[in-house]
Amino acid sequence: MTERTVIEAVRATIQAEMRRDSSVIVLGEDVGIRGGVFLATDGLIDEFGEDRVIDTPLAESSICGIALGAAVNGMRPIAEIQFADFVWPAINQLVGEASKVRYGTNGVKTAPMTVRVPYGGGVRGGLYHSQSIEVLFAHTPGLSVVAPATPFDAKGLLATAIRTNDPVIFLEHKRTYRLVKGDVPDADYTIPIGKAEIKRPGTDLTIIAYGLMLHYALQAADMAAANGISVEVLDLRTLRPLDEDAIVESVSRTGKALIVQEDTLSVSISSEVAAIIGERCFFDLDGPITRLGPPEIPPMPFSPIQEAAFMPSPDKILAAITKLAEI
Amino acid sequence: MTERTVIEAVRATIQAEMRRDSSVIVLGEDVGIRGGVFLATDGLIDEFGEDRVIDTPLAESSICGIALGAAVNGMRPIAEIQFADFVWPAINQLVGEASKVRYGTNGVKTAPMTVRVPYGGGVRGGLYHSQSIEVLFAHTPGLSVVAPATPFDAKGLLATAIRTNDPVIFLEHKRTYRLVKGDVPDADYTIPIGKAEIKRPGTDLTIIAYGLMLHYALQAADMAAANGISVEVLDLRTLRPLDEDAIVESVSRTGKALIVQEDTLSVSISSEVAAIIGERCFFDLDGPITRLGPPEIPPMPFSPIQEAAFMPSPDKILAAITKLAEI
Amino acid sequence: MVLSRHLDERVWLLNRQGKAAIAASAQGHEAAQLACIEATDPSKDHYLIYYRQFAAMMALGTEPEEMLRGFLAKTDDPMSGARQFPLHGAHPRVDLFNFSNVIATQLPQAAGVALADKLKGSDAVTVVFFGDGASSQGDTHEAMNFAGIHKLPVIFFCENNRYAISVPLEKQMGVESVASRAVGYGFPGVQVDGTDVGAVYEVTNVAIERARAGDGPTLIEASVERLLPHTTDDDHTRYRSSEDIVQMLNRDPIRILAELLKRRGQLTDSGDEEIHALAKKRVNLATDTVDAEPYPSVESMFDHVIDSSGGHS
Amino acid sequence: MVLSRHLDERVWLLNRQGKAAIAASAQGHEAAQLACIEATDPSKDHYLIYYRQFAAMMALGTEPEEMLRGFLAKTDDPMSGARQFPLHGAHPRVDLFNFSNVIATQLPQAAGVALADKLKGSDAVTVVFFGDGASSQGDTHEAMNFAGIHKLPVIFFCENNRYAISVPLEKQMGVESVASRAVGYGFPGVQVDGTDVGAVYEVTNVAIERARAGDGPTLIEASVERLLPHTTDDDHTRYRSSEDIVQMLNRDPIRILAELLKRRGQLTDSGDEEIHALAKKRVNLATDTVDAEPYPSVESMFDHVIDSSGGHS
Ligand SMILES: Cc1ncc(C[n+]2csc(CCOP(=O)(O)OP(=O)(O)O)c2C)c(N)n1
Ligand SMILES: Cc1ncc(C[n+]2csc(CCOP(=O)(O)OP(=O)(O)O)c2C)c(N)n1
Ligand SMILES: [Mg+2]
Ligand SMILES: [Mg+2]
Repeated sequence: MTERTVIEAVRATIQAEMRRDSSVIVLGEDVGIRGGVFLATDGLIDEFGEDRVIDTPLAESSICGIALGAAVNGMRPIAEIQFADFVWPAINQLVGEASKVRYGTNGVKTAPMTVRVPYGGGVRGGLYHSQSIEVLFAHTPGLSVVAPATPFDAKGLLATAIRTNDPVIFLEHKRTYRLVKGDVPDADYTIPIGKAEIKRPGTDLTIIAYGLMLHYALQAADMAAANGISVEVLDLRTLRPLDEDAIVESVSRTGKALIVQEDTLSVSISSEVAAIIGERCFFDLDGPITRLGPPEIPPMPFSPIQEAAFMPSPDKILAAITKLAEI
Repeated sequence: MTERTVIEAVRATIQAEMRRDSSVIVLGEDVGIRGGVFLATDGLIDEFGEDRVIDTPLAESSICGIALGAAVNGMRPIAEIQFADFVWPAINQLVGEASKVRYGTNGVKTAPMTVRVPYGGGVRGGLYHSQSIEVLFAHTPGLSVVAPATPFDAKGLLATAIRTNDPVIFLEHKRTYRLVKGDVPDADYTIPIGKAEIKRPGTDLTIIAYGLMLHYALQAADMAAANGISVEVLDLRTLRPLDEDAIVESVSRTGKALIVQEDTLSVSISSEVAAIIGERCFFDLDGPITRLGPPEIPPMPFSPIQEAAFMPSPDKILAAITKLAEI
Repeated sequence: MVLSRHLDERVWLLNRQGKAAIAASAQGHEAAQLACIEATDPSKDHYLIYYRQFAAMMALGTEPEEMLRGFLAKTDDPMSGARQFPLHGAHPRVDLFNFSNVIATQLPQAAGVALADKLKGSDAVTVVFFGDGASSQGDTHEAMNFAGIHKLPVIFFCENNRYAISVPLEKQMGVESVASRAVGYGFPGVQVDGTDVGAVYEVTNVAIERARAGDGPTLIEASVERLLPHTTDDDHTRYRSSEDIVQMLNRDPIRILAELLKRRGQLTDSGDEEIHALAKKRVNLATDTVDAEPYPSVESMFDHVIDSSGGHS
Repeated sequence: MVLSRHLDERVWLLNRQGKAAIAASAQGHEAAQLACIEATDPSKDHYLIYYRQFAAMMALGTEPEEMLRGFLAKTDDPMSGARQFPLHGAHPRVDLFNFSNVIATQLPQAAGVALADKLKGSDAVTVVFFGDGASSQGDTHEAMNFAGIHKLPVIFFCENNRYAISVPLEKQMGVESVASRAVGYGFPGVQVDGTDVGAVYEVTNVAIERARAGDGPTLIEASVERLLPHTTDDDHTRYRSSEDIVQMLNRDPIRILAELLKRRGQLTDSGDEEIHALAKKRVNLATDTVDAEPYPSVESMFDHVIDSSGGHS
C-alpha cells in the first residue's frame, strides 16, 4: 500500500504493465525525455528505451492510426493525447476505424490499444485546455470508455485497459492528477470495465457522477448529511458500457436521482443516465430526474471568475440536493 | 407549388440562395461537373462557374477549414461532406474550431457556414456509408444542427441555415433523398432553427423522431390508428437546439413518450429527449420513457438481411406503440 | 490478370442484374497490382489495400468464389462475413486487410504495422495501396512523415489514375506527380508506368530490398488508367471528355501485355484465346457456386463487437 | 523589438508572481516576426497567428496594455475578453486572429481567407504563422496543397525553432527543412535566417509581391531560437543539452541586431541603453495601469455563443 496521487498511479501502472508485457509500448508527444507534459511517462524512456517510448511528431491522427496499426500487428500500444482538446484530429482513426476493427473483420483482427486522454477543466485552461470529450466515444459501439476518479481506480482500470483486446479510451481528469490522493496497493490488481461503484451509501437520493465531479459530489453529500439528508453517491467509473444495473438498483432504492456532470449537459452521459432511469426506474421514482451541469456555453472561459462560475461546485450540488430532497 | 423529392428541394434551394447572395459558394468533393454524388449540386457549376462551385481535393478537414476561413472573410460557404462517414476527419475544424469562433473572439468574428452532411442507412451502405453522426454536433455549444425529413422542411431550413451567421450542420438522410416527395412552394420561405413540428396530432402517446424515422413513425401511427390507438408524431427537425417546449407540451398532454431513432441509442439525441422528459414532464407521465433504436453494434451491416434486422421499422415501432399504450 | 479481368467484368454484370449492390473495378490497374505483389513475400509481408485492389487480392491467392462472396454478401465472404463492402475486412490466409472505406486511413495504420515489425526485429515489409485522391488527405502526410523519421519498412504504392471520382489531377494537386512529395519525407519517390508489369516489378523489387535491409520507405507512383467509371454507381461520361476516354482505353494493361508477348513470340493468338476461355469457364463455375450459397443469419450480426471473453490478455 | 522583449520578460515575471496563468514567449523569434510584418500591409492583409506571436502582435500596433490584459485575464483583453489564453481570439483593429490553441488548424483557415480574397478580387495577402511542430499535422499538408492548386495569395511563415515542446527536429521529420516540402505543392519554399531582420524582410517582400500579383503562395521557413522553455509551465533543461542552450543563446536576435547596428555605427552604447530604459518605463507604466483594471463579470460569459439576433443575413 502506498499513498499516491492519480498521476503517480497512472505512471506506476504504465511502468508495471511495460515490465509485465514487452508488447506494451508508449507513444505520443513529449512522452520521451520530457516524460509527458503531466509526467505520466516520466522516466520510462530511461528504463525501456526509445523503441518502446516513442516521441511522435505533433500529429494526433497518425498517433492513433499508428497505434492501431501496431496493435493489429502484435503490440499493445498506449497512445497519449497530450490534452483532450487535441483528440479531435484523431476521431477518424478512433471512432471511424479502431472501434470497428473487430466487427468489420468479423473477428479476424483486433486492436488492443489504450488511448490516454487527460481531460476536464478547473485548471485555468480556457477554451482549449479544458474540454470534456467523452460523449462521442461513449456513443460508439466497439469502444470502451473509462474515467476513474481515484488513484485506486486509476491503477486497476488502466491495467485492465492495457490488457483488453479492444480499444479503450482512458480518460484522466487533469484536475484530479495532483489534487486527489489515496492508498494504492503495490500488488497487481485489475478492476473490470463496466462496473460502477457506490462511493458513499445513502438513502434519500442518489447522485451519479464521474471524474472530478465525483469528489465534489462527495463533499456536497457530507454537507447534506449535516442537514439530515442521506445522499448515496455512485461513481460511474466506466462511461461505455454504462453499468445500467448499478444505476437502476441505486435509484430504485432511493427514489430520486441527481446526475452531476462537468461536461455540457445536452446529449451527454448525463442524458443517457437520465434515459436509463426514465425507462427502468419509472415506477420507483419519487421526483423528477434532475441534472446539474455547466451552462450551455463553450467550455470554459479562461477568466478565473468565469471559470469558477462555469463549473459545478460542492455548493451548487448541495443546493440541488436540498431542492430535490424537498420534493 | 412543385412536387419535389428531398434532393430536388436541396438542389433548388442551393441554387436560389446562390442567386440571391453572391457570397454563397459551394465546395466539396465532386460538387462541380459531377454535380455531387447525389446530384445536390447538379448544374450549379454551369450557372455559377468554377469560382463559386469548387471541386476540392479529397480532404475533409481542409474542406471545412477552408470554408471556415472563407466564412470569416465575407463568404457564406456551403461545404459538402460526401457521406457522413467521412466527416470524422473534419471534426477538429467543426467541433473544435468553427463552433467557438464567435465565442472565442468575444463576438468579433463570425463563421456563417453551412456543412451539408448526407447521413443514415437503409441504403446498403455497410459500415462506412450508413453512419449517423449527429451526436457530437448536437452536444456542442456554438453549433446548430438541423435534420429535416421532408422536401418542404429541407427547403425552408436550408435557406435559414445558409443565411444564419453561425455554423450550421445540415443533415440530409440519404434514404429520404428520392423516397420522400412533397409539395414545395416555389416562393422564398424560411423555417426557424430550433422549432419542432407536430406532423400528426394524437392523444394517447407521443412519438418523437427525426429523419427517416419520422416517416416510419408516421406509418406506424397509421397502423396503430387502425387498432384504436391515437399517436401524436413530433418531428424534431432541429437537433441543436432541441425544441424542449414542444417536446414537453406534447408529452405532458399525451402522458407517454416513445422516442424512435436510427442512430445508436447510447448517449444520443434520444437520451437527451428522454432526459428532458424525465426532468420536465415527470408529474404528467403515465408510463416509462421508452426508446426504440437499433442494437448496440456498429451501424450497420452490408448484408441486406442484417441491415433490415438492424433498422427500426414501422412494424417494430407499432409493437413498441402497442406495448406502451397498454401500460 | 486475365482471370481477374473476367471476374471483375462478371461482378459488374451481377451489379447490373441487381445481385451485387456496388462494385469498384480494378480494370486498368491490374498490371500495377499484380507486378507489385509479385515482388513481395505473401508468407510474411503485410498488405493494406483499398477498394480497387481486386487484382491484388486475386494475386494473393483469393479464389474467385471468395471474391464473389464479398460482392454478393454471402455468409462465407472471407473478408467480413458480408458486414462490409466487398474487399473490406481482413483476409483469412494472408495478412491483407482494409478496415474501412475511409480514404487514406490505411496509411498511418501501415506505418504502425511496419513499426511493430521493426520493434519485433522482423524483416517483413508492409505494402499500402492508395489512389491519387488519397494523396490529398492529411493522414497520408502524417504517415509518410512518420515512416520517414523511423525508416520504417513500408512501401507506399500509389495507383494514380488521374481521377478521384470526377476530380481530375489538376484540381487535386498543384504538381504533376505524387512521387515528388517523397523528398519532403527523406525517402525515394519513383514514378513508373503502371501498365508495364516489368517496370512495376523492378521498382517494387528495389523498394522491397531497401525496406528489408532497414533503409526505410519508398513511395511508388504507378500511372494507370481507370477503364471503367469510379464504381457501378458512377457514369464517367458526365465528366471525362471523349478524347480522354479513347486515350485511356489505349492503355489497357491486358492488351498491352498480350501485344508485347505476341510481338516477342511468347504468346499466340490461339493461346491468348484459350487463356480467356479458361478464365471465363472459371468465372462461370464460381458464379454458379456462389449464387447457390446462403446469406448470413440475422443472429450473427451480434458477434464480434468487442471481445466476448471479457477481453483480457 | 526591444519593447516586445521587455514586455515579454515582464509577462514571465507576472507568471512567477502568480498573476499570469500561462505564457509562451517570443524571445528569440522577434526578428523574424517583426521583419515579416514589416513587409506586409496591415491596412488590408490578414494575419493568422499562433501563441508565440507576441512580437508580431506588437508590430501590428497592439499596445503594451492590450497585451497585458490578455495575460492578466482582464475584462478589456482586446482579443477575447479573457475567454481565451493570451493572444487567442481576434484583434479589434487589424485583421489578426487566432481561434484556438490547436496546432495547425489555422493553415486551412488561412487558405480559406485567401480564397475569399481571390473570389472578391482583392489583392490582400494572408500571412499564416506556425512552428516546426505544426508542419507535421495533416492540416498543414491539406492547406498547402489547396493553396498550391488555386495559387492563393497566402504566405506560410514557419518559425522553425527546432523544437515542438521537447521533441527535437530529427524526431519530427526525416528531412532537414520544412521549406523542402514546397516543391510537392508547386510553389517556392525558402529558408532564411530568422535572426536576420534584413534577410527575413527581403524574402517576405518577394513572397508578398508574388502573392499580390496572383502568382500564388510561398513557404518561408525562418530558423529561429526559442530562448526560453516552451511556456512558463516547462523546464527545457530536462531535454536540452547545455551545449544546445549555450549555442542557442548566441543567436539572440536582439543582441545580433544591436551588435550589427553598433558595428555599422548606427547605434551607440548609450543609445542602446536609452532604448532599453524607455522600454522598461513603458512596460512599468502598462503593468501599473492594467494591474488596476477590472476582471470580466460572470454575466458576460453568456454573450456571443451564437448570434443573439436570430442570426439571419
Ligand atoms: C475520407 C473519404 N472521403 C470521401 C470518400 C468518397 N470517395 C470514395 S472513393 C473517392 C475517390 C478516391 O479517389 P482515388 O484515391 O484516386 O482512388 P481511385 O478510386 O481513383 O482508385 C471518394 C471521394 C471516401 N471514401 N473517404
Ligand atoms: C493539435 C495539438 N496537439 C498538441 C498540442 C500541445 N502543444 C502545444 S504547443 C506544442 C508544440 C508546438 O511546437 P511548434 O509548432 O514547433 O511551435 P513552437 O512552440 O516551437 O513555436 C504542442 C505539442 C496542441 N496545442 N495542439
Ligand atoms: Mg484515382
Ligand atoms: Mg518549434
